Amino acid sequence: MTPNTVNKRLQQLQHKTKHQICIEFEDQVELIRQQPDYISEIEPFLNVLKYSLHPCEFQQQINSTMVMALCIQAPLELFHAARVRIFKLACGSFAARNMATRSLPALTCPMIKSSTGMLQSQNNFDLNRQYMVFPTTCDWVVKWRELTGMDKRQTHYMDLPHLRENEQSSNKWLEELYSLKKWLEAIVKKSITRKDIFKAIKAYMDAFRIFSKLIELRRQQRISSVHFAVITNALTYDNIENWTACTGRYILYPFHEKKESIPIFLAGSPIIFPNVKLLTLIEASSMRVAADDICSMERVFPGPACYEDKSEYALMRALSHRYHRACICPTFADNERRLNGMVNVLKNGKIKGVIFHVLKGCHPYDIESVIMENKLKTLGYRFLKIETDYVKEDEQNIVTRLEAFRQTLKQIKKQS
Amino acid sequence: MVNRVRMICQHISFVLLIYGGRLGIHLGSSLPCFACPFVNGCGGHCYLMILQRSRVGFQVTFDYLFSRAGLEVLWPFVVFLLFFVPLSKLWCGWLCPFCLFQDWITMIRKKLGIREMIFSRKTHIRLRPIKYILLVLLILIPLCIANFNLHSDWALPFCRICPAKPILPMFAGNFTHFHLDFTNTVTLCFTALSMVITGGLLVGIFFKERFFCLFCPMLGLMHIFRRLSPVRFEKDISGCTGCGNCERICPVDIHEVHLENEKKDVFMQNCMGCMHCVESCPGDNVLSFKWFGFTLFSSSRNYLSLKRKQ
Amino acid sequence: MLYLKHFLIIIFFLFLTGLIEPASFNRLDLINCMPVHGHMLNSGPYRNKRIPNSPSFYFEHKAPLRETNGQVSQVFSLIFKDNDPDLMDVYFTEDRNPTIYKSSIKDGKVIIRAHRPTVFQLWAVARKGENTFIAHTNCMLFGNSKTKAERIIFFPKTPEAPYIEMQASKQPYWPQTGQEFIFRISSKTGFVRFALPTDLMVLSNNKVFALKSYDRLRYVYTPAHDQYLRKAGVRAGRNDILFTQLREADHCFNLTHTLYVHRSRTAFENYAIGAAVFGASCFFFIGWIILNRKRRTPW
Amino acid sequence: MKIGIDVGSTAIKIVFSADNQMIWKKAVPTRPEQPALVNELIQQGLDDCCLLKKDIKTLCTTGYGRNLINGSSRVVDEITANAAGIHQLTSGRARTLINIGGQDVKIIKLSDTGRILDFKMNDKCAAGTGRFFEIVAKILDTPLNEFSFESSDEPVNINSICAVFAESEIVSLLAQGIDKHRIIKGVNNSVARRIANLTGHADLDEDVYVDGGPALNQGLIESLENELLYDIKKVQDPQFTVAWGTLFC
Repeated sequence: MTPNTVNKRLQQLQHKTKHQICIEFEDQVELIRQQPDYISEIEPFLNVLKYSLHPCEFQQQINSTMVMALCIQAPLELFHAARVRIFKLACGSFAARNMATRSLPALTCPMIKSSTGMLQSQNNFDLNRQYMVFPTTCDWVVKWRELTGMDKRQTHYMDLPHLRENEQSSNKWLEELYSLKKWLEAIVKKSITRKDIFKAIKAYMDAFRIFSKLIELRRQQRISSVHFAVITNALTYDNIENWTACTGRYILYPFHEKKESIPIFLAGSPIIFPNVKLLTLIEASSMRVAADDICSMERVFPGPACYEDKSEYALMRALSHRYHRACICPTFADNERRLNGMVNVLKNGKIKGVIFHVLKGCHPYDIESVIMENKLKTLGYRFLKIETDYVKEDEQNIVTRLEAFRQTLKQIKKQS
Repeated sequence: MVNRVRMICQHISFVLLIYGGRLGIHLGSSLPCFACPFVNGCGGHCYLMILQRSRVGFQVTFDYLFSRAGLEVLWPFVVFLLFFVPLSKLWCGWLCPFCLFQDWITMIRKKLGIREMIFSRKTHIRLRPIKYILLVLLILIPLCIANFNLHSDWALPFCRICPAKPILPMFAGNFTHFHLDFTNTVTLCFTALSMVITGGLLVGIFFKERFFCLFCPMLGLMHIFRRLSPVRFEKDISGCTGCGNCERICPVDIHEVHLENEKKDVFMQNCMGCMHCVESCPGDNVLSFKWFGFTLFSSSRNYLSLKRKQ
Repeated sequence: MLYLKHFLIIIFFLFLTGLIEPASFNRLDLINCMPVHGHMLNSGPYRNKRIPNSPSFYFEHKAPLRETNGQVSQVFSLIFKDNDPDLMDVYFTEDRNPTIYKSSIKDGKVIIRAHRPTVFQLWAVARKGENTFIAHTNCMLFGNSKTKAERIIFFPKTPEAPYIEMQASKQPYWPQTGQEFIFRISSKTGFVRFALPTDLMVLSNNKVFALKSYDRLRYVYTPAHDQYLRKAGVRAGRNDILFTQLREADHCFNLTHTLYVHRSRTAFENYAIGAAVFGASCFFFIGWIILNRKRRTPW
Repeated sequence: MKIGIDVGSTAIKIVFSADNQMIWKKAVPTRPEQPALVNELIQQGLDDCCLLKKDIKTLCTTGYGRNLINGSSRVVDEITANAAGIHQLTSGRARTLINIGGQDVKIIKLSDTGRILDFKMNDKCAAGTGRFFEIVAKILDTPLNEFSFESSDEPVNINSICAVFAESEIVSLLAQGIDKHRIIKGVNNSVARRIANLTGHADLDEDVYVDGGPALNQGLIESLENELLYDIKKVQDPQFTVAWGTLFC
């Protein structure tokens, strides 16, 4: 085979994959639109998410520099302050995997596989010329650049300390933040002033205010989990002001409480649009996710960045703590408090059941599920671990478990 | 909101304690805050001065101290406790005039956008015994004067080096405490030390919020008796997500509240009840100030998100 | 506990400074000292022919003593230079109360007790032949006790004799060197018609000075600063004895007043140097913090 | 008269009950057109018991195909049904139930009142399930009901935990001329090990019951007892507990 034919085949594969991705997305959107709780205020978020599957078009659509970032530890505020748009490298498309099977091992984390596939399916998209930021979280993320053979020069690693509660790691992470700031300044070729950072923090603070109202609605089981996932997923692709406005409009809708559904807590691996299979199944088994601990959903905002004063150092420090100490990533070694946060939500929201979602191949969450299961069970909560990936074939199996889980929760409810 | 109320309280208290005498108000000589007696026409006196004085304080001979008359030493202390018990260390954060002075300086720094000095946790732990050393010295030195022929110019040892002594009288138009007293070597040393300390602490206060509180023997004294008071600062450790807001926001950088993993009680030594941490805690009811079990103020995510609207 | 060590070093150093006194304090005097004796007649010891050159009958203050029952007592020595007097009485008043109390004398010592804050005026009257000796002094004692001090009421209600009276001063309960004190010769009954003007003599630190009246009736005295008082503690005091002699016919009244002065509290304070040290300290710490900041956080 | 139907992945189980007594039961392998098959079964049952359609008071369904059946008065998931069934059949003695189904294995923990305290279920892998036995039966050319009797003291070790790889392993064992009985025992051991892994071994409450089709295989139960070190009991008709349980949810 000549390189030419290989290239041709690759192009064909690219086209096919891209087409499949589009179809998958459209199917999912159509499914949402057909739901009885569909409201039109969700449309802007779906529009934003459409671009999340096509970085190439995303780049053309925005009129500023695009920086791709994995994971949630790189502060969004800093990107906003530098006036670059962030493109979060997390893909939930099943179809996108087709491209990636060439370069990744079989038992790869589905999200990594899908993201790789999504990037490779773009034509006229030179990966080596994209700016990327990697916080070094799990092994997949750390090795990702090498796996995809990207150019080193355009990427920036943020060496995430795997401890949070000691001082050295805090200081280390602050230094990482300053180096990210420097890197961003080099990209946009102008300095980021403290006013820029302050404005960005303010903007995200506004967003958090709306977001906390959204969470309130969610605790009352008024909004659909799928909608919530769509809104939170859109955050990392949208302009924050726009997102705030759209969310502000969304929460104005008079939602009704869904009385018969049982509230549950969802934890575990990220759920990324269009792969909202688990959420759909949970809703189908008349349960509702009233709270979650997932980095692509409720925990994209662990809380507002509280700063002591408006000096650059204080703002940076606030950001660094907010993205380091409050982070729920299972790759941290001292993660006991993550459970605390969960338990508090469970207690306040009177939620009795926890569903732990593990993507097959996502080892940190798999490990954490064991720790969490033991702790939660001793505290008297029901725990259901569901290990799955982007495929749809195990839906029946999952539904059986979800329904039985619902039965057990119902029994608790009856007893109390 | 709470911070605003606190500021109002502090200002009222400041006017009352600095100018109260001129309005005919005097709250006695055993106040658990830095209401400096050197301020002309002040509305109350700091208990630390009484503690060092003769007769009512510890500048007495041992046989006097252990006789029935020794009860006189106890009496101001009882009054002190009467003031202290209902409010506990909230006196510091909410009523102390020197604390307000520090807050003003901090406000200026914040306006100028100069960043705060951050001490490492180790430094904080190292600084901690100082206030107790001072407390012990301010009792021991008067005792030595009365019993072991220590030069009587050592009287009121703490007042002589206290930064409130030169600073607070300025608000009553008295700038005379900035001096060196050449009467003899003891007074010269004390006044020189006082000037150096005042200068150093003033700079410290500028660069570090409530810097003086790290050394304040009054805070140490109140911490010893905190159990007598119904004021409790509690943490629901099961709800703490470890976001670290409390540590960062804390004016005196108390890290124990953030790190505490076992106990409920987090009324730490340096804590003065300013409630900044409660305001900035995103966990619902995780941090709370209680008074006889009644919650004065507790944290919530909603409060935090609304607070930032201002 | 590292700081404990530092603290102990500082404390130790301060102790040392308390022990080692500089050889001469005169240098410090030069830096800041009040003018001594604003209204002195002459600069040297002065001899008025009509008045003896030393007082012969006067009070001497001893340090007040706090007793365990809360009362405060002060001992006064009554010094009588001549031989034993024919008759001697000591009486005193409390505050503005007109009642006069009698005090007993034991070995030439008088003890006054107070169970509450009280201003005392003490008189001692002695007679020897034609001479009447009247010693007077003021003191203030801060007693605080439930046990009342014993008092023996003494009549008549007012002292018969003339005496040297100190008028109210700025700091009535803490007389200090360098302050102005105003005196006059007074007699409540006024039966003594003495010649005016006359001089008032002062015995201070074993030196005798004369004061001239400056408006017929009043005398101003400014006690001099004193090396000893400066080195001693705040409570140390000095007995300055004002004395004079009045003659009426062949009767001779020897009047004395004992002024117990402490060292000046404010005379040796230097504001310029204080402010300079304060400023230097500020600059030093600002510099230190900024340098540290640059070193630790280079961004 | 009540009817409970379990439309499982490999077999459809149907029970008739009158006054809490099982009056008729039948299990047939699943095949396409399940609704028709179910109707056929119901009719057959009615005929056998000499009853009429109007005598059916309730019709409860469970299993993967539960939503396909029309006219059912109650649809429950099989875990709940299973728990209810075993609780009723053992008069509340069962605390742990191991259900070995056609395609999945479930471990259910019960309270004394029959509430489900916790459950575990295997993922989409067929090893350790009835399907695995079917494959082995086909390779060994031995009917499944003979698995119980043909035991051996020296089992071979079957390492593969994947049904597909185990198949090739067995074929190679056969090629080596190893005795069928030893292989069957090895297969039982292998399945038991896999189930034991799923239970997490030590934290089971007694009494431990096993049900589902493969529970008929005595050899498997012996292996399971060896593996778990628990006394394992079974009910009389282990295949029908789920269908039976639907009537008591």
